[in-house]
Order: sequence, then C-alpha cells, then structure tokens
Amino acid sequence: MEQLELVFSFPEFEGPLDLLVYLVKKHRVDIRLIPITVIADEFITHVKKMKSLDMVVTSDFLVMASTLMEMKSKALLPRISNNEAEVFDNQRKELYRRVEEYKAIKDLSKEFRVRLYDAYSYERATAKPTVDQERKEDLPDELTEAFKAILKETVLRERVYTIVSESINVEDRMMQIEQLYETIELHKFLMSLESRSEIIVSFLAVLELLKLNRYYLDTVEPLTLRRKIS
Amino acid sequence: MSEELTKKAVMEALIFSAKSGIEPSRVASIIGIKLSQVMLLLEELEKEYEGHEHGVMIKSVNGKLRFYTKASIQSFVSQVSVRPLVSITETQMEVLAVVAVKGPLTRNDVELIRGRSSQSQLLELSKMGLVGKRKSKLPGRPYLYKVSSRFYELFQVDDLAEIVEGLAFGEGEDDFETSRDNLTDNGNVEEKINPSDPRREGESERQDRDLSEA
Amino acid sequence: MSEELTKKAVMEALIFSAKSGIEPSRVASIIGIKLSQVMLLLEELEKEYEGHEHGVMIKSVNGKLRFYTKASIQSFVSQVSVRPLVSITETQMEVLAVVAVKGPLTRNDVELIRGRSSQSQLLELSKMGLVGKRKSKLPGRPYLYKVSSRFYELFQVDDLAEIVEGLAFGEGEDDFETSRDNLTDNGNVEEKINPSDPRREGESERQDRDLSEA
Repeated sequence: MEQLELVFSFPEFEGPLDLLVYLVKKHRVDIRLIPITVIADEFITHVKKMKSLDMVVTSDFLVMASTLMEMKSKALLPRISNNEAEVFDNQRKELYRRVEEYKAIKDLSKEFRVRLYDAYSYERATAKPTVDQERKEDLPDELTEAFKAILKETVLRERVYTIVSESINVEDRMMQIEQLYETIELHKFLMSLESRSEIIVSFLAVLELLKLNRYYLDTVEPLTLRRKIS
Repeated sequence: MSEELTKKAVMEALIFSAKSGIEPSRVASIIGIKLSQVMLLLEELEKEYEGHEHGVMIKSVNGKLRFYTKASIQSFVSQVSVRPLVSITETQMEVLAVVAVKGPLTRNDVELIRGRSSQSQLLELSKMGLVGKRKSKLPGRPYLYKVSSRFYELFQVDDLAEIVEGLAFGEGEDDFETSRDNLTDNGNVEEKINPSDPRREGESERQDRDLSEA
Repeated sequence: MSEELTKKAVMEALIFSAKSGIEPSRVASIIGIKLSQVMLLLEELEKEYEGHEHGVMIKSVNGKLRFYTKASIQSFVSQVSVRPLVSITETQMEVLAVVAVKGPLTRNDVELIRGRSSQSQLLELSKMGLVGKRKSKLPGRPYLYKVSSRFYELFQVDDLAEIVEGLAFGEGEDDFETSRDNLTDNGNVEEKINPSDPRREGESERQDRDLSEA
C-alpha cells in the first residue's frame, strides 16, 4: 500500500538538483533555514526509494549523495577548526546557491512555456511595400557614364587581381561621405581613390545615398552630388 | 510628395513593412527626426491602435517594433494564418532558460548549473535555431551558447530582463510560495518539431491555409 | 472577449495577417456576416486609411485585399524592405570584379586569380543575385560563375565587355587575353540562384545604420 502511494506521489527527477528543489519545497521555507543534515538525510532516503522503485538512479545522484553525506558528517563533528568551519560554510552556501539558482531556472522555464503559448495569440500584421516600378534601380545616365569612364581608367592602371588589404564596405563609405561632404564632384572624388574595388564600393555608396534621398545629382557639368536639405 | 503624409504615417508604414520589425532609433534615422520625437509619435500611434475599432496593435519584440493582431480575435485570425506549433520538451525548455539568463556560456557551464548532461538539448535547440553558438577563446576553444534572435521572435520577448526580474537568481529571496506547484505540473509537451520549419527564416513564416470556400 | 472589437477591427486584422491577401467573401464567411456588409465596412476602412495620417492603404489585387505602403513614401519604405547592396564588402567586390571581367569561370579560377579562398564571397554574391552559376562540362563538373543580369541592370554596364575589351588589359598576360571572349558570352547562364528574394534575407540581417543627423 505504502509502495503504491509512493509510485503515484513520486515524481521523476531530472537530476539531483531537481530532487533537492523538490525536497526544499516540501519544507516551505527558505533553504537556508533547513539544516544540511536534514537535507542530506531526506536526499538519501529518496535515492533509496528511487532504487527500490526501480527508477533510474544516475551517477549524478550518487555523487550528490556522497557530497551531502560528507557535509552532514562535517556538520555533526563536535569540533572543527576555524579554517575547516569556513570551508564547510562556503561549501554549504555554494550548495544552497546552486539549488536556488536551479529553482529559478525551473521557474523561468515555466514562464517560457506560458510565453510560448501566449505568443500564439498574436499574429504578425504586415503591409507589402508598394514598389514603384519606374525608379526601381534606375540610375541617371550621367552617373553610370561617369562611373564607366572612371572604371575604364582604373582598369588601365590596375590588375583585376590586385589584393586590397584595407576593407571597407558600402555602409561605412556612405557614412564617411555623409560626414565629409556637403557636395561631391563625382569624377574628382572617384578618381582620387586607389583601387577599383574601392571605386566600386564608393560608387555603390553614392547610389545608395541617391536612392535614400540624402543627396541629389546636379547634372550640370561637372557632375556633382549635393546633400539634400530636409 | 511625401510631405503630404505625416511623420506618424511614415512611421506606421515602416513598422508594417519592415520584415522583422524596426528599432525606434532606425525609424528616427530614416525619417530624419529625433529619437525622442519618435517615441512621442509611437505613443500616439500605440494609443490609436489600442482602440476597439482596430484589430492590430504595436508590440516590441527584441527591441523591434511590430504590428500584431490582437489576442482577443485570435480565433478569427487563425483561420487565415496558421503557424505550426513549435514543440519544446521540458528539459529543452530548462536548458533554454539557462542559456537565456546565463549565456553566453559553455556547455560545461550549462551542465554545472543543471547538474546533468545537456548536450542533446543544446543540439536540438541549435537545430531549432533558438540557440546560437560561437567559438570562445577559452582553453580548448569550447563553444559559447546564447539565445538567438529567433528565440526572441518565437517567444515574442522584448527584453529578457523583464521576465527574469521576478525570479531569484543568486540572491536568496523567499519566492518559494510562488513556485510550490512547479513539480506537480509536469505536462510534458511532446509535439514534434519540424526540422525544416520554414519560420526559421523569419517572416516567410506561416503559410496561409487555403480554406477558400468553393 | 472579441465582442469588444468591432467587426471592422476584425476585418482589418484579417487583411493585415493574411499572407497573400484575402477575398471579401472569405472575410464574410470568417466573421459570419453578409458579403454586402463586408463591402460596406471595407469602404469605410479604405476611406480611413486613405487619410494622410496613415502610411498604408488597402488595395485589391486579383480579388484579394491586402495592405500596401503608400507609394509616396516609397523612398522611406525601401530602406527597410529593399536592401540588397549595402552590405557588400570590399572582398566581395573584388570577387565580383573578377567574375565580371573574367567570367564564366570556376571557383578555382577565381581563387587562382585572387590567390585566396573565395568561396564565401561567391556564395554571398549569389545570394545577392549579383552572380549566377551553372554546371560546367569540365571534369568534376564544377560550377561556372558569371555576373547576372541583375548585375548588369544595377550597373547599367551591359557593355562591360566593350569597356574591358578596349583596354590594354593583359599586356603579356595570357589568361587575360583568353578571357575576352568570355565576356561577350553572356547568353546562356541561368541566373537562377536564389530561390527566395535576396532582399528578404538582407533585410533581417541589417543592423542599424546610424546616419542620423551628422
């Protein structure tokens, strides 16, 4: 009879910490108020029960059991040195901390479960961007002409396999341009650059800035980029 | 042209159309106004959509603003938009919780906290895209794990701190009352995980169920 | 609960959340009202969103209702929804240049020219839709890479071949001579690389640009 009751009321424990959290909870007080000897005894009793019920008792449980036994014996020693007492105290605190932390983790995972299901009540609401076909990726002719001319000149000066060590991306270049220039004379600017890839990056940066409406192109020669005043 | 629309209108469009939501700071930089002004407009917009004549509302997830349909009309919405349930077992959830509050951390750290092996859970969580890893500079170069942006998205979490706040991590607080029931409730959720969950990509998420009545 | 929200609110939520739009008849059947009533509500809703204080509006495409951002603010919206290029790095550019000038060529060729691994760059460029590949008939059937039509569109350099051809490109550099022919051949490469729109991915990956007020 007692056996049967046990089976029903006996949860499966993921690990020794899980069991400890369970034991502490049964006391309904702060773990720090429970003597280590009590915890140790209860833990060992439970592990024995688990064994008797043919439950899997992993080595984690046995390691914890022996740790607790050791702590219990220390706690019962009539006299220990100050030093030993301190070590023991730390050991005990560390165990309590771990149990508390683990309990908090378990609480959090329950909370996560609630959150997860709650999230299913909300569905993303989105709108499609209207794409203006006209100016999708159209560039002003003058700009591409300028770019091609410059590309041509650099190709003359440089091998395609030149390895450039510095590394700059379009985003950085956009930022630099915005910080440095109110107006840019395009040809001069691009020609001042060293490598072809730098030119391409810079050119793309210019394109982006135009697309983002931060600059506009003044097509009166020489081709000039001017910052938009918003 | 765009002068015709108010800044709030532009903000609304940005929030609706950004695939994975948008940070207020980015709204500010795109519209070219101050962050404080964005926050004011946002408040207005939020209030507007809160009203019962609107079926959608603004929520912030992982710092990004998004529109969501309101929870109270889920039964209608679920008919046009179906998300497959993501199944996470109890132990996986526990590992996820450890990684969420303690990450980035190594597998070994996770196992110390849980007092048991956590390898298979970490693997599964990685596969689900909820946990990411990178090589650390520690001896032996073990991986460091932390929760991914998909985690925030799936759980619709804006800021982990908010969730963790009430829980006692480290300090001994008596929060024992609240957690008494934890162990009895062991409703193991064993739904299967679809390994190629399309939602991992982000927005392409849910396929519409085709219920179109003939 | 849902009684609190108006029918119009529910309709709004349905239109916003249906991935590929929703027919009025389906709205009617989900909410359980007559089609004529849906049309009335729809008219109201449309009128509301037409106002300049809204950045999105309802459009019916192929009989399906959807919300779209308004065209007049496209320049803002495109910053969050269309962003394939900003993330190009210089090494990717370099690889792109090699492929543009010398393609079609194998990854191995690219790496010989650059003197270092180029795999990740080719992959990224493929994702951006700037480079396409097809199986070659060479031993081992390696892929041949060349720039895509999107590249040409973007740079408006459909006469790239012409540019390079006139150059004293490869004085004494044999491999450059041979490559000239390649450039004119831009017919039969399948540009199909990217099953999903590359923009989609780029978007979610983007970090905040901080270009606010410099």
